[in-house]
Amino acid sequence: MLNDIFIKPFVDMATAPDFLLQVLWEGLVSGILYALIALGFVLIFRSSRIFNFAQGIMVVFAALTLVGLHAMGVPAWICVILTLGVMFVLAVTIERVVLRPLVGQPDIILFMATIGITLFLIGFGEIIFGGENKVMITEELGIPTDSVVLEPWGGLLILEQKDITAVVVAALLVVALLAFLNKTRMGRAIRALGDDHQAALSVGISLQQIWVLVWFIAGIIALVTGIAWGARAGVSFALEVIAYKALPVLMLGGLESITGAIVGGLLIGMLEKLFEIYWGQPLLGGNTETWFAFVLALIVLLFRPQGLFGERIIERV
Amino acid sequence: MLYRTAGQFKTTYKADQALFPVRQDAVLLAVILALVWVIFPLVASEFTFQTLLIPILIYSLAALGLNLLTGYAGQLSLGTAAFMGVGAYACYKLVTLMPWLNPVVAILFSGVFSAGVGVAFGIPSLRIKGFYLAIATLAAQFFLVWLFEKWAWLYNYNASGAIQVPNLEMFGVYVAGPQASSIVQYYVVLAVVTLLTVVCINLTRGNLGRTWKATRDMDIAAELIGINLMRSKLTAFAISSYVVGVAGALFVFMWRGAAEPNLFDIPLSFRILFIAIIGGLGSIMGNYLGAILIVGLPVVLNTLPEMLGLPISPATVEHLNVMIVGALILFFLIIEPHGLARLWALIREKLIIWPFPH
Amino acid sequence: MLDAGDTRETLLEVNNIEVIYNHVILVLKGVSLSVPQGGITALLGGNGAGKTTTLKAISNLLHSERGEVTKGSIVYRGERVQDLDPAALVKKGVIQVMEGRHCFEHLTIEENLMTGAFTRRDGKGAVEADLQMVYDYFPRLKERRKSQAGYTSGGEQQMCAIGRALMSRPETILLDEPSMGLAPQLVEQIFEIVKAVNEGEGVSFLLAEQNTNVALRFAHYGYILENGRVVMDGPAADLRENPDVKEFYLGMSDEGRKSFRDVRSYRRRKRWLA
Amino acid sequence: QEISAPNLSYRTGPFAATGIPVMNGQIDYFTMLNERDGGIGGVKVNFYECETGYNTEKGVECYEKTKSDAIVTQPWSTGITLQVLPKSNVDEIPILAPGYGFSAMADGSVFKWAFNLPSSYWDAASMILKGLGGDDMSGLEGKKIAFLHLDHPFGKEPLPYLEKKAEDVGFELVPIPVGLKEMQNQSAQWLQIRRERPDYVVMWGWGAMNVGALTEAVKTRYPMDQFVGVWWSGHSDDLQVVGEDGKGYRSISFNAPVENAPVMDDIKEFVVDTGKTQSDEEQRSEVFYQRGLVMSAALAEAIAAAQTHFETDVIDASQLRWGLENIEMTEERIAELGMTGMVPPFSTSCSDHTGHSGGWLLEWDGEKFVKASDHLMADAEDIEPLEKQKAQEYAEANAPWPTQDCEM
Amino acid sequence: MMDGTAQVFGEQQERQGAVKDTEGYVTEDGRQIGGTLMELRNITLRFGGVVAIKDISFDIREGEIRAIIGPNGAGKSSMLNIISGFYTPSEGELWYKGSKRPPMKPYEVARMGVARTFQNIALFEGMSVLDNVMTGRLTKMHAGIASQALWWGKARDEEIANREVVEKVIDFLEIQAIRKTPVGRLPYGLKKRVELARALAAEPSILLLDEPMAGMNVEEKEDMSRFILDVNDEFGTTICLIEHDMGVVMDLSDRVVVMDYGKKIGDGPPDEVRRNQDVIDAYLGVAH
Ligand SMILES: Nc1ncnc2c1ncn2[C@@H]1O[C@H](COP(=O)(O)OP(=O)(O)OP(=O)(O)O)[C@@H](O)[C@H]1O
Ligand SMILES: Nc1ncnc2c1ncn2[C@@H]1O[C@H](COP(=O)(O)OP(=O)(O)OP(=O)(O)O)[C@@H](O)[C@H]1O
Ligand SMILES: [Mg+2]
Ligand SMILES: [Mg+2]
Repeated sequence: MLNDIFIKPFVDMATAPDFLLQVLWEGLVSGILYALIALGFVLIFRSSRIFNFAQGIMVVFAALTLVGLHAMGVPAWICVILTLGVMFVLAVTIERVVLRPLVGQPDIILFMATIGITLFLIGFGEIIFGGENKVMITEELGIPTDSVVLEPWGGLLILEQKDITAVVVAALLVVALLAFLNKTRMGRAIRALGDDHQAALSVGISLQQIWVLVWFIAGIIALVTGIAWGARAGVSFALEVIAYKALPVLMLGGLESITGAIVGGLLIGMLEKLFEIYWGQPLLGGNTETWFAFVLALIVLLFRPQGLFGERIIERV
Repeated sequence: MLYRTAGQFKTTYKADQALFPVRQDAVLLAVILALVWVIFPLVASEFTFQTLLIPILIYSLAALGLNLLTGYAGQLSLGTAAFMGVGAYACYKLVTLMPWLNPVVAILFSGVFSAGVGVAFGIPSLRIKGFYLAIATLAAQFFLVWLFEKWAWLYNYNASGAIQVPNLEMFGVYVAGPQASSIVQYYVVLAVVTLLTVVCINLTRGNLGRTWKATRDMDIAAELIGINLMRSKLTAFAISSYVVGVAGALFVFMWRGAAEPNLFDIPLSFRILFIAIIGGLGSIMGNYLGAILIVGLPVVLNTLPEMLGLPISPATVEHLNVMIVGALILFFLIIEPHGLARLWALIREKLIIWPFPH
Repeated sequence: MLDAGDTRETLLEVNNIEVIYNHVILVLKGVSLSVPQGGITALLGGNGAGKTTTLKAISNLLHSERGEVTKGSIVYRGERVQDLDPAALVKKGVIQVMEGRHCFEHLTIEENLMTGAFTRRDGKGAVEADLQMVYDYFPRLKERRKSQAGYTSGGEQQMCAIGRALMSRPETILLDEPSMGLAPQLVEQIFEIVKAVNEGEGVSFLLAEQNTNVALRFAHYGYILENGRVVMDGPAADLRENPDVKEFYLGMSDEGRKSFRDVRSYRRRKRWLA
Repeated sequence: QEISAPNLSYRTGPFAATGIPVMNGQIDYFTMLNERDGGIGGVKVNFYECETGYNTEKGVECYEKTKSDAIVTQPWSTGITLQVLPKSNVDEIPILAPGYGFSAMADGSVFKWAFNLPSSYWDAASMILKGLGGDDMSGLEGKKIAFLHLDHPFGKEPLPYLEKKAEDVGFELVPIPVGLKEMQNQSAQWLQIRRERPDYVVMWGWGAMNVGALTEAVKTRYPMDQFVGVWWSGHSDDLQVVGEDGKGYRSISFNAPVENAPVMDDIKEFVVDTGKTQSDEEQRSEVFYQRGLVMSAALAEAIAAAQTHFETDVIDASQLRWGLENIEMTEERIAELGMTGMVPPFSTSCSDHTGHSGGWLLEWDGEKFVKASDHLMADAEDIEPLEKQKAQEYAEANAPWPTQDCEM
Repeated sequence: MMDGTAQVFGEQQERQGAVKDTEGYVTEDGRQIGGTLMELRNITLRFGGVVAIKDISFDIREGEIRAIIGPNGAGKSSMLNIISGFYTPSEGELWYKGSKRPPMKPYEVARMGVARTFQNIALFEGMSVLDNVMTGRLTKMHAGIASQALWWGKARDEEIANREVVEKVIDFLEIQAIRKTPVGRLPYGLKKRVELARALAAEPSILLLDEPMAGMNVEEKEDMSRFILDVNDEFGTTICLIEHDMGVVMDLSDRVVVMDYGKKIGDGPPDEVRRNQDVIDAYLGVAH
């Protein structure tokens, strides 16, 4: 038993390093995708302390819009632009209809409101796009679909080009967001808003403008995420469940931190894959990925209650 | 002036602490009790029992349990369904291991197990707060459901991996299982729910309730005035999980009749959270109002197109349903973020001063 | 200093407003006041009189507290402003310093100050210069510029909040209880700064204050609010001499200041309007 | 006067993709009967849907709502089946679960009110093993089979049979569960497959799980001709996602698409051309839609049988129960129905509520599914005792459980 | 131990465990001040690099009104936080009733008879005034969960007995009219009074007040002063208060500690402190 837990997995890793690399790569790619969803969360959380549960469905919605438009015969790149337009309209609508009347309400109420939005979008989306699984227009968007096959140590390592693309795009996105939040006037305003929106209002920061902006950026992130996930697994409402995975990523990284979202995503992606392959499947009957991320995040939080990169919780009296 | 409180004076603190200091409220309560204990059972059809009355009661109870934790003690939980699952599986093991056990006793006892699990997953709340705490409850949510699936002992190793409620007798009448009649099950549920509601009302208006509310409103201050936060939070987790666990046992034994692990997955947790929030956090009555809305509404919506003779396909109705429920949640949150209970209180306040506007 | 008789252009005019919270709680029952250009106008009154509510009604911050102005009008430079959003009002030059500081906890002091300049479009240089000006007024802030505001003391936060408002180059500042929780020296200092800003930069102030003593020393004109109504108003100098004000707001009796220890019997507040 | 036969459909939710074509086929067949023949025996069949979204709670709600006038319940999910199964005894309404539900429901003496014709999941497992290892399965000896399945009662259903066979035949069985939340992201499962290097992968997949598995299989370059699925994993739409790369993938099925079968002409004439269908041209030529037709045909046969036997037009639930026990889908009858080649002949009886029709392996040729094997039959010797045993266990756990005596 | 009815608000506090070795003194107005109740020895408090309190010692005697004053950020609130166990000092010891206090959780400190109010009001916003004040009595109620669940026996008796005590406090502070109002809706000054009521309901032996009069006008300050003096007078409660209004401080307190930048720059009777040049420079600005 102890051997199975402490020795055998490592022996396995050492004896098949190419397989270990493949496991890590798969973990990295899903980690990046979790992180992308988490990024949308972080942005919205920072600017409004809203725990935006709807980010998952926004991903689905963006992807469906893109594919749906393409199915109507619109050229791929125009589809992207139109989809962005749709996401903008969505952002404006959410701000007008939901956020504005709920300004200043307790966090949990706003959280609940985003679940309301989620339900609404699920129903609305199914009526418009139908429930069937659809194929992402990967090639039409010019994303390479071949795979790169490497043979380290005489083994086999398969890297999908679209995964590589996703990793690169995610990295760029993070850099851009970090610069935006920390170096610009708008970024500062977004952070201020998250701390105390009354005070933000009083210094002339317009909630409406910033919220539309932030939700729109979240919409862009959702589209990117949707393309990346869709290319891997097709587009359907079942995608929505992966949004749950973004939660432990967020908590682990810290709710306010862009860096946290990325680091958390990568950590969780790789560790859960390693755990599943080397411990979960042989010892626990598999499928540990459903909870591993949550338990991992929980354990980390016990030591750092604000997550790895979250802002220190200020407790004063 | 229907709702006039003037002239009703209290001369002792005891009278002032009575449950319903305003006479009209007591009358209203009497009417409601008469309805649920006498009138409904007389007139309800099988369909009404199965799709409205019984589920509304059970969901209310689950929401009540959650409300103790989230509404009163301020600890956000997204793992309600899993704790219900613990109650249900515990009850299943109890009645299969000890077939002679009185089923109602088994149901009430199974809550103890979920209380235990609840406390275990509540321990992180001592360090982790707010949304971060949600992760602890989510860990419970996903881990427990996984466990229900993987731990074959829990479902007596049967092939489907699901639990099936056996026929259970009490005083010569079937109370659970396929042979039990709806009206019997309704009364059992009603009795348990009434009992636990009274208990919860007492707990929340007494010392423990104040401890919880203090912890919720400002935990630092609470600790500084002498509240042991650990005890306060853990009792909240324990009692809340107990109630939720009992609700889970009722859910499977008095209503569903069978359960697969993923029944206790996160959508159920959210559903109960909806009920608690739409009803009103920190309110007892709200849970009932919320359950009526969230459980009753889709049923009504489903029958609506048929009644109106609209030619909408069932699938579209379903989609519309989801959409409408989403929209309604938003609607109610916007008109009164503090829930239906607060809305009622507001109406009541207006009634009291009616016909004057302020 | 402005004299009582001095009539200047009226900047801000509040006409008979009524405010209701939560649809049921009537808080302001008809408040009227006006703020002249370049003046310091004080709004005095006990706890719960409605000072904060009045200021929030002007700066349109009531909305997020479920309050609304149900009657009356608020006019700034001849234009009705009560339907604007707060940001638009800041652009017009009216900014509020909220009661209880409300600094952005997780931002540093300097970032806090910079958010004050959010609506400004006059370039980095001008903002930079104003930052220096604020640091000159409040050297303590300069020392702590890199600390997160959440960890600074009450007084530091108050300075930060005022400094932040100054950063928007306002024309009118609505100042809610600037002296609360400040050391006496600092209260004096902050009022000196208010005076300096008022005279130096020509900024008008509407000032809600409990510390009647200081407020009436620095203000030009005062309104006394009780229970949601204006019960008395007049030039600051006159108010200082009014026997009622003296007794109830300045704590003076005929023999001069009374010791707090000697107030043996609880005095009942005299109501102007019962 | 009409016969009310509700279908607890799922055109929404995570499995809608699989549900829609089958539901379309089912309803179209009855529409066709109503239009062409004026119903069955002169009585129109009101075949209506109650939407469950594959959600058990909704399903039970539908059951309660429809049961007052329904002569049959078609629960359409293992979860709903589990819940209405015991109730059906009390309410006396037959449950028809074609191609799903409990395999042990085959034992009609115990499951008096339940039917899972024409083949059960154990049949499916058995046929797949035969298809891979020959009629005596000897080809599987010493081989390794990965059993990739949904972690759900449905996915676990064939395990008792497979485990038994692994022991008897001597192959190694590696069960690989896929969580409901992992359906879209099966890289861990396929890494495991890559590590285990199984000779075959047998898939018990459903809805979005199929696409997930197929794309991963293509990515990890698992040979498609060693990859076989149950009949719910043989959906053309799912395969469309991998297209050419999926060539060689097989799925067991109790029906096969026959594009120009006579019944299809009638469907076209009476349903499509009158605008009464929700299906489209392409869908109608596919396996799932036609499976819906086959399912409805079986139900129609049962109704007809009951009508003749009881000499009444408007049959009730218990009469239909008899009808379901006396379906005779002979080669000739199938031909009369215009369904030659679409379904193998089978018949049900009091003790056999399944019929054990057997089936074919269908192979994806890059564009569509084609028959790729002879008619395969499940091995009754092993399955029957297993059915008896599990049915007995079920009855005991749910005592008192009414049974019927099939000997007389 | 208190069983609810035996001891009600209004009776003299028992002064057990007070150290008798230090001599008390008699104040100007003739009150007898007892021995040392609490003593802080060489307290230092650091937050990362920031030194909030640097090597401060002082004592609080039984029955006296002790004030702490100093410029903003001097470390006054931090000092109270140390006394009430919210911060643990980096160095130094704290003696209470004659024995060294081990590191304790804040709630344990509260149970030893230390009650306080807060600089930024810390009321329980979701509860009514009455409930808020009742929380002050939490430490005195011991009924088990079963009894509470059934609202029977001990729980009910306790509830009524403690309610009587609380009503007395409410009467005393003249907040009867708002008894059932949710505190969230109250104006600032009343909130401060409710906070005081909550602290008083605990019948503390030492009461810590962090700027009890901030945001009040003169009249209200007079009321508040009255309450403080009466509490001290009638129940002999020791009081330690932080206040920026020099009038109040000088009039009320028996002895004053002056802090600046975490250091103690003066300690003694008001008159003495008022004349201390360091204090004038650092804090008062002008002589008061
Ligand atoms: N959000 C709110 N909801 C309900 N009532 C409120 C709200 N805010 C303030 N009030 C009420 O309005 C009245 C006036 O409050 P306001 O804060 O304007 O007084 P103030 O003069 O600023 O007092 P203070 O000097 O204590 O700050 C008070 O009685 C208070 O209870
Ligand atoms: N939790 C903390 N973390 C970091 N620094 C802190 C913390 N608490 C207090 N400080 C710092 O310690 C110093 C003293 O703060 P404290 O609140 O005790 O001042 P104070 O004397 O009460 O001032 P005021 O009169 O303004 O309330 C301040 O500089 C403050 O920034
Ligand atoms: Mg105010
Ligand atoms: Mg302080």
